[in-house]
Amino acid sequence: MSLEPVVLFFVLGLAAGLLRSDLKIPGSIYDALSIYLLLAIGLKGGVKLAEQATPGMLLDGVLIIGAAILIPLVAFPILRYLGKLKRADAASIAAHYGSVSVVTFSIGVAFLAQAAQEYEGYLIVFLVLLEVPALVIGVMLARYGAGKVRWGRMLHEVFFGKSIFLLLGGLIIGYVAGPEGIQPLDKVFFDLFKGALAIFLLEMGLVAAGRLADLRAHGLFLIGFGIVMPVVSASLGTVMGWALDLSVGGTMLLAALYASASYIAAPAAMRIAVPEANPGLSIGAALGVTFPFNILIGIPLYYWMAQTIHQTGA
Amino acid sequence: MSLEPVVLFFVLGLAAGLLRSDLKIPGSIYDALSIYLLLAIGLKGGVKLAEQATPGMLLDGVLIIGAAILIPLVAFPILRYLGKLKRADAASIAAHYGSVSVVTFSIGVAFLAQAAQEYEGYLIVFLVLLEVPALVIGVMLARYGAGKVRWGRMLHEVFFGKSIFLLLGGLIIGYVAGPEGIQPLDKVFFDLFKGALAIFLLEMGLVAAGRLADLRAHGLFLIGFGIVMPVVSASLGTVMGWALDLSVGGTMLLAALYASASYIAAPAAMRIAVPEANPGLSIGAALGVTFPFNILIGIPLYYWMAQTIHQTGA
Amino acid sequence: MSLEPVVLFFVLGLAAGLLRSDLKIPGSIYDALSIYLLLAIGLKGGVKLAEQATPGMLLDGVLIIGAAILIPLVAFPILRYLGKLKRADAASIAAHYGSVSVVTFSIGVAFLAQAAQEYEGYLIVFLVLLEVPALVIGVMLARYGAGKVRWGRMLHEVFFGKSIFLLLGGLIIGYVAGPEGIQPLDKVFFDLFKGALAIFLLEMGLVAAGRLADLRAHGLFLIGFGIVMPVVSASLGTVMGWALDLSVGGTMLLAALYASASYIAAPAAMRIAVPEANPGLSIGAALGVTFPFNILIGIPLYYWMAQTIHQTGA
Amino acid sequence: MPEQNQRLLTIVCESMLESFLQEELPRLGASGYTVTDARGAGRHGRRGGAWTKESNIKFDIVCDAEVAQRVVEHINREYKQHYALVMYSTDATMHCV
Amino acid sequence: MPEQNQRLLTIVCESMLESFLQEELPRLGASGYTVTDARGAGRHGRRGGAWTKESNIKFDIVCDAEVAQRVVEHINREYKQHYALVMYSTDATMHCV
Amino acid sequence: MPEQNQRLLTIVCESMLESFLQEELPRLGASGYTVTDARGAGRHGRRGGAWTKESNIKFDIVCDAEVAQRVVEHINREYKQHYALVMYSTDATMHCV
Ligand SMILES: Nc1ncnc2c1ncn2[C@@H]1O[C@H](COP(=O)(O)O)[C@@H](O)[C@H]1O
Ligand SMILES: Nc1ncnc2c1ncn2[C@@H]1O[C@H](COP(=O)(O)O)[C@@H](O)[C@H]1O
Ligand SMILES: Nc1ncnc2c1ncn2[C@@H]1O[C@H](COP(=O)(O)O)[C@@H](O)[C@H]1O
Ligand code: NA
Ligand code: NA
Ligand code: NA
Repeated sequence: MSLEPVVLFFVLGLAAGLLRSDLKIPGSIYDALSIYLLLAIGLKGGVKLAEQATPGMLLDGVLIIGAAILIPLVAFPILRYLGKLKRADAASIAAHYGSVSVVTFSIGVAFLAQAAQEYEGYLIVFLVLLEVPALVIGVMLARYGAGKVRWGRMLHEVFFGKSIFLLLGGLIIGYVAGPEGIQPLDKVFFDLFKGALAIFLLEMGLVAAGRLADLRAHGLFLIGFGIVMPVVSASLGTVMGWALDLSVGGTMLLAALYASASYIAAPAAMRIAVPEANPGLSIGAALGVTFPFNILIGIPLYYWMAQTIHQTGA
Repeated sequence: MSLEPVVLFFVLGLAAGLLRSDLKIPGSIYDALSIYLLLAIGLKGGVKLAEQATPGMLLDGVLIIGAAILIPLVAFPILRYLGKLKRADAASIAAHYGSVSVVTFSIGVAFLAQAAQEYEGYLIVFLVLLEVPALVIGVMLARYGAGKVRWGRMLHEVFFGKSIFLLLGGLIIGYVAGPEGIQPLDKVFFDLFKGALAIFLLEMGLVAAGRLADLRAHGLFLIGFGIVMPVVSASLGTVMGWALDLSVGGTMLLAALYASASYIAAPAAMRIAVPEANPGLSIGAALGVTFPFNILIGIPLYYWMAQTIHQTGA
Repeated sequence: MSLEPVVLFFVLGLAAGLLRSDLKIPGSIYDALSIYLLLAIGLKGGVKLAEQATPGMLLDGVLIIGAAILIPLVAFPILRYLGKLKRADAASIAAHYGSVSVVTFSIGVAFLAQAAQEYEGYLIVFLVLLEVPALVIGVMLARYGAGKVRWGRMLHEVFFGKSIFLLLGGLIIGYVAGPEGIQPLDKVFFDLFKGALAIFLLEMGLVAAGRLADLRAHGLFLIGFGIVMPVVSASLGTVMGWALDLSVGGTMLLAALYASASYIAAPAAMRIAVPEANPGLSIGAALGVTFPFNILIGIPLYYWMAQTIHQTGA
Repeated sequence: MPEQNQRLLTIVCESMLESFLQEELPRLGASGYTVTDARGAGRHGRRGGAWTKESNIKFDIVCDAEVAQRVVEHINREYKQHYALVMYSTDATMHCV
Repeated sequence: MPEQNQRLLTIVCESMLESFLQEELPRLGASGYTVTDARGAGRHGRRGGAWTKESNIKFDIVCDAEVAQRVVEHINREYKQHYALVMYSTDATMHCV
Repeated sequence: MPEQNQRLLTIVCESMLESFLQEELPRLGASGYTVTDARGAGRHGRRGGAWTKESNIKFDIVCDAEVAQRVVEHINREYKQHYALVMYSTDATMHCV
């Protein structure tokens, strides 16, 4: 249950940011790496789907999405009444936590590979499916019926924004081409994945270091929320995974999905649909607290939870 | 004769552009990928040349170039009198179609690899050799003796522009270092080629989507030209390949070379030497019509043509 | 003792620059490649250190650093009194030559791999350790007690500037994770190293071509210095390597380290601490003369020197 | 050489507004605009540009005073309140053939 | 602190003109210039910057009115007709030591 | 729509000065600034931008005349002598809500 080495690159980036190193990853490299990671994950998911898809998954999918909808609905009142945040801020943060993080998921997959654990590859599909409901709920919580919403612009941003679009595009290409079709691309999209993830995490560390400053201004509540909320969500994911008869690896991944908070698709969508929400708060909590928590402590913890529930339940 | 999976990335990029996704490949990544692809193809050609070069090729080369010169000379009157385009535009488009596309050629090579077909590797040299005559003819057609031409600037652009320069540089390095010398670079320049091509095609799809708008303004003639012209050129290439006793694979590649239209070197050269030509027309036809046609339909078609002529001829 | 093929990429870049090709490597790609190379070298060093570290190295380290301090102290009077340069310029150039070049070192490693020669991997640590003393001496020579120095800013730049920071970060991650921990990252950080180095050298050639113009303005002295100084430093390195009982490969690498001149960390530090020094002179000599000399002629020469001293000494 | 007295209006804002302004500026009467990538600082703190979410863009629009006025009012109404954004303008001469 | 009254002349054009202007501006009397990468829209449609062939650059040149005039005339003569290009200028003060 | 008469001060300099100016400008009274990457040429020759060591940055600062004066003096004192750097300014109107 030791630390994944790629996580050390996140720590290095964090250190660079906090020590004010002049290390900077150019914006275009950040963009290129995220395009690569999204495509690669999508392709992997598509290939797995081509191999594993069964009609039974459909029901599982509905249940997994249904349970996930609870997350923003639980987060919102906590943020609004316990945290005394403005309605827009509470709704926006709830949407971030209801949504998911591709990188957290990837580190979960890397962790399982190191632990030589199998998992249900088609879970990658939920990286796409869990995004939309959480964002729609977030907007509805912010507006509560009143106030004009740029639904058109926002839904266009969600569906055709680069993260969902590339994940989905990769899924389709992977599914259509199948394992042998994709094989000549393996050298780039699979073999280099871990190294690219390491460099991306270096950049994430740099960005997270900048986000911590935002948080300092807004007190302890958000930091506490950023640590407790993922554990709550992960518990829900663990129970769901076990109830749906996923493997230990799959259970852990579902917990990690629920626990993760979006910092790519959600910020863009919220900025359009709920512009009065302060992005410093939501990105600060998601990227400055929850992301490091999840990759440093959360994933080993969720693995232990998954093992425990499977042993106890059996 | 199924679709090459990398071509799906082009379709994905096209979809992103047409659906107005916010997906954008940073300009610097586009530049880096094209530098990589040009160098990699040059290196491959140089290595092949070191292995295969014979004096007999020289005559073949002269004949291949001689026949290729026919292409702009046929295209020009069609564009000028049938299409009623201005002299400058007709000449510039003729130059684009007389010149060649590195990416189309690469997809041809990938297609052959998937079909487990051999080909004459030294054909890569014609990526360099076919560029210059077409561009010079294009300028002469535009000027027809009259009007000042910035020959110096243009020829400098052609020979020292990045596409010819890197292809040639790669050819020389590959030739000098030979297969064993290049071997430590294989992991980057050969193994990653297909994946890099996939990402480049994603970007090409995005760019092509933008070009379609240009075309819409200029009617059906150019679209028809962009489909018929490559088939005509490919037929010439097929006959030449068969007459010169190339393999089926080599015949198909020569057809693809003839059929392809340049959208890197030619636009830059024409912008300098024939600035009054509208680049929207030439790039629109080359990139918006002919490139997709070639990679989606043309290459399988040219392969069938090559097989047929070799079976019938034998 | 033939030319390393990667060096041909440097020559290609140099040719592009001198022939005014429009080939340009985007700034962000240059940054990304240098981040990659620094991290990769650091990781490699860290892994080697985890395998080889012994307490005896500590004494070796002190001696190697002690001898290296002689280099700027010898260079300064030559530049000041023979070259008649201004004090600030002489001091700044001395600091560049006392410091080290990561890329020269990497080409030395590639040369040894091609020659199938072993070397002491922990020497990578000296890429970090040799930087600081030379820069501090350079500043002291420039100021000679008088004049205000921005020590704080400069030392922060040295220690937290990206080159030292990434080398050190890579070293620590490599050391902590060890060979098996790093293994999933090998595909990116080790397998691609040589190809990435080739592309980086292409860019170095382009930059070096630009630097030659600076030099032309300042006469022959600096060109001579840029060739003689590395040979002198390499001789010192050869003797040290032999005296410390390094292998032939290790001796050559130490010679190359001593002979190399910094063009990443040193220019940044000198610009801050000794701003009145003309960066055209120091970068011109280091990058326009010494770097090409070292990779084209120096490294084979230092290898021969290392072999000779080991044969003669034995 | 004919010349035209115009305003040069500059808008610096969050980069996510690019696609919106691209659509809206021509509708407000601007005959053209130029965009560059930027970073900076202001009332909304440092926007370092390292990361899409905190990078800026700069629109330069040469137009007559009336169009400038219309653009300023549109942006004040639609975006100014909730987005990181500044606008400033100077007199400028457009050089035409 | 000595100051100089000058013109700030800005040229936005297709990026392929960069190397030409780099050579010509000093010959026309400009003591310096600054270039940034740009994208935009105008009479020649959208130039999105994604692709070298449709990206722009922006030259800023601080110079006296006479040099500005000379540059404007040169560019109008050599490039304006066939290339995507606009030029505008404002009064500017150069701050020298 | 309230407007403010201000100066638009532009500083083009070696990119290594970015972190220094970032710290110093707010202390000199600037309420904000915008930075873009640039290349160019001037008294210190061509600075092509290909390489960190020879790339420029451009600071745009909208501020009142007094702050502009203070910034110009600070930079003349601290950096002008040894670094590639030019400063120029124009009148500008800041558009506020
Ligand atoms: N006084 C100023 N001068 C120049 N640019 C500014 C100024 N204030 C703000 N900006 C730019 O406008 C962006 C948004 O400003 P703000 O909404 O004040 O945070 C900043 O990130 C800067 O790039
Ligand atoms: N009114 C304008 N204001 C600012 N920039 C403009 C304007 N018109 C054109 N441009 C810029 O100049 C480039 C070429 O203009 P055009 O030749 O009109 O297409 C455009 O792509 C824009 O970047
Ligand atoms: N006259 C000018 N107009 C516009 N930018 C200039 C001018 N002179 C210099 N620059 C810019 O300022 C940088 C430094 O100038 P210098 O210190 O004169 O070399 C140059 O690299 C240019 O980017
Ligand atoms: Na979640
Ligand atoms: Na052709
Ligand atoms: Na040295």
